[in-house]
Amino acid sequence: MKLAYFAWVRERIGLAEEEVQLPAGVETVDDLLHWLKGRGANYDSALQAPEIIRVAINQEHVDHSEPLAGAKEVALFPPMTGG
Amino acid sequence: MKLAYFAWVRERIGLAEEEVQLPAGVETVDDLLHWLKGRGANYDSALQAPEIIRVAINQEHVDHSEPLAGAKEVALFPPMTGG
Amino acid sequence: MKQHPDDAGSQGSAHAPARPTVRVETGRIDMAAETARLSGGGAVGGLVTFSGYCRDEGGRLAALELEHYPGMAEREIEKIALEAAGRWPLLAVTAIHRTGMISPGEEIVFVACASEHRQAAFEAASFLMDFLKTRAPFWKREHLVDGTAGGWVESKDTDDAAADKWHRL
Amino acid sequence: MKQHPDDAGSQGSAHAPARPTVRVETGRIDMAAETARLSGGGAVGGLVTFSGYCRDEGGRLAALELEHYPGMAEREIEKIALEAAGRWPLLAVTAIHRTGMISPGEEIVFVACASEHRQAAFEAASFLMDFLKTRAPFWKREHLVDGTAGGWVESKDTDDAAADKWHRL
Repeated sequence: MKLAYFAWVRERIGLAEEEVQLPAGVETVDDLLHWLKGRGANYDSALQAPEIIRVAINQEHVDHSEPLAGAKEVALFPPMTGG
Repeated sequence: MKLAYFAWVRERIGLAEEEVQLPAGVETVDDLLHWLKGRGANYDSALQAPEIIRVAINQEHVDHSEPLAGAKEVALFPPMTGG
Repeated sequence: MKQHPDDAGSQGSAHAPARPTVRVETGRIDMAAETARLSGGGAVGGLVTFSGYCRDEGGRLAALELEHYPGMAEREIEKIALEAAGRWPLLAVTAIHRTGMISPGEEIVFVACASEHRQAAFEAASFLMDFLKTRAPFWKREHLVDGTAGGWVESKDTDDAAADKWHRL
Repeated sequence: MKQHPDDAGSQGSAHAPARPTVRVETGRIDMAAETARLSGGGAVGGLVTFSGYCRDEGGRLAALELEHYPGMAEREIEKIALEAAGRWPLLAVTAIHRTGMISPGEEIVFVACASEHRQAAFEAASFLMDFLKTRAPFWKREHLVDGTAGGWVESKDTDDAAADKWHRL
């Protein structure tokens, strides 16, 4: 599965995107955020407050309860500030 | 006193403006409208429904109850349709 | 009793009101130039413009002829623009109204409101149009494609209602 | 649960929705050309535009850098524009968002809504901006005049509130 990061999430993690293999038990967006948070100090810094992270699966906004089944690209980013 | 007419009020009366001497007893806008209405068929046609005529004294919108005292220019016109 | 746009009420903001640009003219309005002038400087965050056009009414209309009350028309628009600049924190406000013969597809009126934030600019531009429609002394008459002068356009109750709603805010 | 702009509700109007013009680009937006394209023809009675500008924040700011999520950004704006075209009888709708480095005084975003009557154009343009701010994946970071990269601009609760109000209409 491809993960894409934007704005300060990208900066803190230090990557724009990466391919990951999800371990068993990581089934929802919420599971993914908590699993990522444990992968190192950079991830922990980006995901200090997972509840504020916005997530898109296959370029569609989703809630944190959304299952990851069928996800090819999962994007993590801060609340939007365009316009 | 100068009277100025616009749009279909002007067309029906057949004048863009005129100078008038008010007879005694014509003290308010309402008095003026009813006095004018009796001056001929063209005035009667323009002022068939005096209540819908908009009036400005010295280029300020006024109600029909407004006294004419101090009026140099009184304008009569239909409801506005600009914009 | 004299009626003023002030009847619409004031929210009593403390800022110095923007000095309005108000014109009544016969020629085309250069909307790009008007817009560029308002957005200059680094203080403006949002600019809302409204342009009102002459419709062809399904091909029936050859032109609209706009009559106005010279002097009063400019003063009424200026009053409405000042009222808007008093109610909302505008950095700039422009209102231009054309007169004379106007062909379908051409602009009749242009208003623009610049502010630090978008909400004020949207509301002020909408307010300006609602009051301009009901208080500025302009009248439209139709000229038809068959060569006849059509009738004078009738005022709409919906325009009065649109202006009235600002009294209740 | 998937979230859609449709959540904002539809008033179920029967007209064929206007096909939106949506672009994300780095260069300046030619607002005069965009406006001219929308107002052509004799059906448009009113055109409302909104332009959002880079402020200088009292001289502190050298530039804003706009990052976006390519692909998703265009699709989200298109969805919002289609939603607006479904809720209001729009004859044309355009939404253009810039990315990259933007200097104070330059435009960041431009939306325009053309309709037969003004109220629909005003409401649709305001709706478009409220949803664009909260749903289109763009992020601003500041670059300061002292040469440092400032922080990422924080999202505003007032923007969420502005978008939420359309759910209640």
